[in-house]
Amino acid sequence: MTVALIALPLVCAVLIGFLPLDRRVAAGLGLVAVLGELVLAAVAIVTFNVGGGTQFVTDRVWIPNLIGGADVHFHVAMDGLSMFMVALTAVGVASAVWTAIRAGRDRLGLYLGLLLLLEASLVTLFTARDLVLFYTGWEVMMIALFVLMGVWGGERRRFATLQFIIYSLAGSLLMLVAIAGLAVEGHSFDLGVLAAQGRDSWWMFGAFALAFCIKAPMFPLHGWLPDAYRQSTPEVTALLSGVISKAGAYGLIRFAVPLFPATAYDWRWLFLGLGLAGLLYASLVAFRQPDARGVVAYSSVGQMNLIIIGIFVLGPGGVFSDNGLTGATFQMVNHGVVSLAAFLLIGLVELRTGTDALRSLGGLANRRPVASTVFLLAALFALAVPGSSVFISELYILIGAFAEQPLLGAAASLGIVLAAMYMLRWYSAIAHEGDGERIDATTPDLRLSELAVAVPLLLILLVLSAWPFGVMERIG
Amino acid sequence: MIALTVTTVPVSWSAIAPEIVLLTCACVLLTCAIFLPERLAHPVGAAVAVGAFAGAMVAPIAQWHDAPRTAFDDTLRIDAFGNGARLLIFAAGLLAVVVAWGMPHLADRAVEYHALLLAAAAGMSLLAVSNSLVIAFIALELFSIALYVLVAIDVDALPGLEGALKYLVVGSVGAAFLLYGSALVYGATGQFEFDLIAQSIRHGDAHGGVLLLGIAMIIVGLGFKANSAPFHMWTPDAYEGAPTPVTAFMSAATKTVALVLAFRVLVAAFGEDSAIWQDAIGALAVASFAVGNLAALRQANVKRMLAYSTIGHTGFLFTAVAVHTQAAARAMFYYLAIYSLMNIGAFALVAIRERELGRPVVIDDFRGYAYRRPLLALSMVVFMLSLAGLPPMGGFIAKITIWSSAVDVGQTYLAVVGVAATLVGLGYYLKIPFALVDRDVPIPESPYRPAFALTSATVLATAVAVMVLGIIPGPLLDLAQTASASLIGR
Amino acid sequence: METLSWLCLFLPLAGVVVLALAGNRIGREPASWLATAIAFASFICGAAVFFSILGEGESARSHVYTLYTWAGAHNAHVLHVPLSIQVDQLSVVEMLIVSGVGALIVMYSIGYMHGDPKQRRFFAYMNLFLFSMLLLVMAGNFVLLLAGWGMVGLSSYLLIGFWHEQEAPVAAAKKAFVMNAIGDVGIAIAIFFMVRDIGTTNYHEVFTRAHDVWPKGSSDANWVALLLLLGAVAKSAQIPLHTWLPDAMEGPTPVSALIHAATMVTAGVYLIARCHVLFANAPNVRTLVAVIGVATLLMAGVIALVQTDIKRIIAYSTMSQIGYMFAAVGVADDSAGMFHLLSHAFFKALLFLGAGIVIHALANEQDVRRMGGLSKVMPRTTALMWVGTIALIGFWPLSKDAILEGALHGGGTAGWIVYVGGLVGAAFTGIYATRLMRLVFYGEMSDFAKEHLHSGHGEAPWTMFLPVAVLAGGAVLVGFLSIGFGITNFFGDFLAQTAPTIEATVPQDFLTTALAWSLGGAGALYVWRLYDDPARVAAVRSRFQTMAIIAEAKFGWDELYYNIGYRPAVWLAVTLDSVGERWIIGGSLWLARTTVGTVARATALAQSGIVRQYVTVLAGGAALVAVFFLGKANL
Amino acid sequence: MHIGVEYFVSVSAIVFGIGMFGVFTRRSPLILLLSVELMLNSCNLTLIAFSRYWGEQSGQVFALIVMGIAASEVVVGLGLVVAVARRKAELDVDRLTALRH
Repeated sequence: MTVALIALPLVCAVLIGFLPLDRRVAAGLGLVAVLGELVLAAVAIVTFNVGGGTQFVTDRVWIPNLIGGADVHFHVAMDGLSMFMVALTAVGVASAVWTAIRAGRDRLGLYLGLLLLLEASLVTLFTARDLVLFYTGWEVMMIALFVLMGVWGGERRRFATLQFIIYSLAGSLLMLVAIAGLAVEGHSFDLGVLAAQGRDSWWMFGAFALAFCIKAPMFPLHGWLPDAYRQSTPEVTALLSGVISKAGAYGLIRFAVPLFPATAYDWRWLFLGLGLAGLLYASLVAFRQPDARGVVAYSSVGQMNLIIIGIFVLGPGGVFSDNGLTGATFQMVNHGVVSLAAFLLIGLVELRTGTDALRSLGGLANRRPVASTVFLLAALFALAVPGSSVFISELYILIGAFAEQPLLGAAASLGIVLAAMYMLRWYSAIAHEGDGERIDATTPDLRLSELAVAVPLLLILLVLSAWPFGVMERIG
Repeated sequence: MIALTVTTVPVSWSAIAPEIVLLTCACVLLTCAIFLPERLAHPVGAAVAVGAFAGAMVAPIAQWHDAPRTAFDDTLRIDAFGNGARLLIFAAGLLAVVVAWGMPHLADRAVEYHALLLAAAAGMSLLAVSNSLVIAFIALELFSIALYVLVAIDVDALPGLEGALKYLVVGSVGAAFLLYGSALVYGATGQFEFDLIAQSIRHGDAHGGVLLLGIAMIIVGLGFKANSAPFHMWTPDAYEGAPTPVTAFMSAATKTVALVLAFRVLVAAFGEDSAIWQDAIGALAVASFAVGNLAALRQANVKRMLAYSTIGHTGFLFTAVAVHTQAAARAMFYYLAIYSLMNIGAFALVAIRERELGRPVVIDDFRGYAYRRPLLALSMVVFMLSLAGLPPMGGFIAKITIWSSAVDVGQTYLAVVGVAATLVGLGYYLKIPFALVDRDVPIPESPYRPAFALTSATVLATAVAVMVLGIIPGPLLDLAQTASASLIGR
Repeated sequence: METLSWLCLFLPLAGVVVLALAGNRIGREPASWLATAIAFASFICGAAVFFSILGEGESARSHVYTLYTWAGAHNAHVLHVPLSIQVDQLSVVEMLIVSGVGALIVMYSIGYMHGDPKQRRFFAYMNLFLFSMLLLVMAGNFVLLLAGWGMVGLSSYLLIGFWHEQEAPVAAAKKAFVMNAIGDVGIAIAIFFMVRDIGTTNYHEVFTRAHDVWPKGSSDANWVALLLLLGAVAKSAQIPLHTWLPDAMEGPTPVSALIHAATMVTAGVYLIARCHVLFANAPNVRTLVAVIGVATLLMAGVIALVQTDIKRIIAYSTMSQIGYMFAAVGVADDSAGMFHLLSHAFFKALLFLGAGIVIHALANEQDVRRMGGLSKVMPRTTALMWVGTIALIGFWPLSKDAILEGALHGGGTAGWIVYVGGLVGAAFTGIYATRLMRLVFYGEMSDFAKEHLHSGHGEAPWTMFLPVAVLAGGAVLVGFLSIGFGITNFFGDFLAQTAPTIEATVPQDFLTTALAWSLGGAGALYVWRLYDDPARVAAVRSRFQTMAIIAEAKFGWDELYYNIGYRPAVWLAVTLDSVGERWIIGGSLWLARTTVGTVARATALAQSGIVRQYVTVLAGGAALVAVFFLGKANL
Repeated sequence: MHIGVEYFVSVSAIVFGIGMFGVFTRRSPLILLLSVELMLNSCNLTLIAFSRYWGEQSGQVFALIVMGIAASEVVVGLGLVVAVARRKAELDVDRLTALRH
């Protein structure tokens, strides 16, 4: 199962990327691939045995005795968290591929191939139970992103990409050193084995945490983010903020903390403090961003920091807080879908107006009922209106934080108010009052082909809001 | 009745079979050169060279699993470590022949080129198995002199001459240092053979001034050959000046043999003083990291950039030497193999581009190349990512093995510096992929120039190898295991 | 009964879904009628539930129904939130008010919104509000309560900003949403306390275990009550979070009637009544509730005196009336508070809808000074407005008196504050209510009114008129629910189980009623005579110069919040954006880039190309190595 | 008479230094090669001295070999110098800076 989830996009990536296919053929093949992936993910969720621990396991020796008698295994498996991250990936890449085809990116074959490669690498790193395998997925993901960003990006793409690369690898290479150290000490690359040994090493933990916190990103390691989010194509930005940032949080949950529980517990206040600071800081900065992307970008920085708070509400011995972790993981799913929707919608605005500068937008809701509703829903979920799934996940995170330290929980709750402020500003600036200079009566409402991306995402969120338990019971 | 007997050194032909093959072929080639008609020169030369390299490979492969043995009165040590190095050298030689095929300005000096290539390979091969400072020096000079000439093989090209002259001057000084060091060590121990030196150090004073000064000088000489900062300054000029096939050969083979010798000398002869020299080597590694990667950032000429990058890679290889455990030796061997492949591949691609343009290649010459020759461009991307050490390329496995060995013995600082170096390195390695897929240049509708089939094939082959060895490194790692085990037990 | 409850809750939601999916495939009129029908259906379900509850024994009137597990996990330590509703006397009363008054107002909107391009959307929003409000009042645990709490805020945002082509409604909507979000946070943090100390948010467990985990008057007990109060004041527009309500009048008038008069704004009272256990557990906070109530009712009453926008006058009167309710629950006379909530729902909706008819007739003019003499052209409306006004002043129903009686009987500091403040407020009420009537319906008809009030447009269509009439009837009839005077108090007895009540003695009843009537009547008569002659109005105004200015400045709350809240926040955001993002983070990146660049340049330039220098460097390195080794040597 | 090996070593060290200095300072490639020769031969002196000191021949043999190698090296060097000279007027290594940075 898991292998199929990895193999399908990988194979299709190679086919589409390298065969000199006609655009139409490439697009069709790409769609088939992502839809197939979606089906596979759905099957996985349906056949998933709740409370059955990790499932869909495949474990083969890959590189015998890479170092110090430690074998590298091709060891993949899915528990609830992995599964929903994979599902999120499938959804995200599917919508990205569709958007790319609609937008008619040049060199479409290569573009779709890279998106599929990205999907394969993401699925790998979300399901890997072996450090080297995980790292491989991690870096391949980076490589795919580098090209997607560096080739199809905006004006300052070269600069943004290089900055992104340096940031990312500064973290991940140190993590590689730590992995080497772990293998040398623990004589294994297997997550289970190493986690059972429960090491306490500040520098190894630091290396892992750094890699993941840069990707998340945790304040103040988000320096790469504004440029990257502004210079990439909408679908890549959507993936960055929707799926790839979750890879960082996933790494913290799956690797950094379990491998070094004691260290994580000792250092938790660093992360809680920075997380809180980041949440408030990013929310405030988001409030003054001049462009639609900027607002959502910083809002997602804030959300990721909230997730980090939920993760690092640790008990002695690095035991996760039940409410905090449940909230954090569920929030990873919710925020993933929300920011996918938000950035893809911004992409649709840019398609119509050629800009995302808020001052030249406005009035989109006039005479455009569909757009008005869709944007409204996206904004409401983004600001976690009570009753929504996002609200539930945030609530659980905050409950965990409050139990750890009331002031932390209370202060973090301010994020809700700030979120309301910047998201309402975002929505009003796009949709309300008179027509902006780039919007006039001829600006079309959302088309059916565009709804094909937006509506499913919003439907997912509505379903999650109606029955959060469905995800929460599996993901825990 | 008095019986006069002369005791001669027992001769073991199998020990020096590769050298014999290579040198014989070289001589044959030179003698034939007199009768050969012009147009046949290159084909014949290439054929003989290929045959010679192929033949030279037989012995090392055959002896691969034999227990280590010494020959010629302990002046040679035939072990998997040396044989492995020999194989790498010959492989590099083969590729150099292939890359040179059809290079216009080499065509009319084909015989000399191939003969010198064989001679250089012979010297390196001898150096790889040498167990005595004397042999080491002889072999080293043998291939150095051959390389001096190879760099300047295109006598009409001034850059070649300039590079060669600089190489020669600095090289002689470096050799002088090595020689002086050998002399001092000889003075301190009375021995030239590595194992005997080790013995007498063990029994004598490991901290004698003369001995340590000797070791220092030898390290300088080795550092020079391994393009380690601060003895590196000839490298960019020689690499840029030399014809690209020669550069490819130098970058791969010289590096290999220099590192193998360094490892062998320091471990086999001066193991007693490892506590001292491992710090020195570490310092040199750090210096190489810094100089190589930083200077490379500023280069426009691709060959020169790659030259600086080889200086940077010396940092990684010296990391292994500084660690000098068996794991390190294994890692270094794997690294050398991958490194040779990706460097030769990259230089081969540069050669192709040179021939397309008829002038030295700068990075911008690769702009939009991916849309004219996708496969070649893809190979280039593979090389660059592998040089940068990203999975799933071979460079990644090389890196993680080296780093783990360093962390293992607590020399984590070398790994951390390596991380910093890699980050800087990305700054220039990725320039080429970016240029390759540059969208601003229009996709040319003009029909492609005729590809250079053989060279292109080399590029693709090496690229595939680099990738496959990254995804399935097991076999190569086992070979490296054997090689390292033959030098040092655990 | 369970099914009926669920139907009552989910019918409006179904309406939303249908209207949203139907989009413009369904006509405007049908859409409107559909929404109305759904609202009435929901009301019928609610009524059925009410009667079946009546049929039950006193003690067995509280029911908790669970549909499925909404949030939670298998792990027992994770908070478990069932999708459960609690149907008891308190919630059923609210259900009736919300669905009943709601249904009438939705019907009224058919006429009022007729011809608006976004008519369907409006009715979808109205149904959404009904669902949210019902969820709020029927929720069986605090998380669902908060969900409803936030969603009514959302619906309010959508409906205030319904005419989003103009700037003012959008700004007002945002203001309302953000201020309510502050309240939501208060309730959320209260929930954190419950989860931490009790491990659940179900009403029943929380209320039964509250005493054990939070000893009476302990700091935790006070915190919980205070945080709930924060939510209540935000939603019910009480000091200090009241400033959004007047602006909310930017919304269509039916919205003002339904959300900002009858139902949503009174949710704070419901919350405090619902949580009376928790407030009883924190006496100081409960006193604070009373004080806030009194302060608000007085301040709002004063401001209402000087307002000239008909809707804003009624809005401030709403604020003031809710102040009475807060005062009631603040002195633990919850049923009195709920009773005033009930009657207020009727007469205030009545007033708003009447005002709506006037505004509708005058082409959306809202300034009372440009009206006048309308009683001639719209007598029926005038009559209905009188019913509302009488109720507002407090002649009948005696809901306001009940509050004062309870306060008097309850005694104590809080009691006296409420009693005195309430009586003073009664006078203000008499004045501003009568002033409104006097200015709008009597005196000379203004030229503006003349020109816009062309013949035939006098009275509203029946769809608008009928609901108003029904509301008027309701306002009259509701009086009989609790006549007081010790005769019968059906309402109080009904609520007794869930919301404690205070039975006043008959003498107190008469005393209070006499005082309240005389004060209200005096005020009314005074202002009636006053406006006979504009000169005297001016004279009075000049006499209370400062007071008038303060009142017209709405006591400066908006300016205060602008200066201590909004501006600092914006300043902070701008500063962080420039200092934090651009200088510190961007600057450090720039520094790193330049440093590496410079060093790289230097390294490359060091390669001079002069071979002698190469050798020199080589020798220098050699010297260093040699020195290093000799340093280790023992010479 | 007996002369301590240290004298020979010192002399050779001095000669090595002189050669080094020559390489540092002189701009004519010929003198450059000559200085290199000096360095190599100083090494020979050391080797011979030590071989006497240890009373065995391998050092001297090595010295002989070195002479040969040095000679061939110089031959190549001179060849290069000539080749360069054919293109550049004056022989000045400091002018050979086409390849730099």
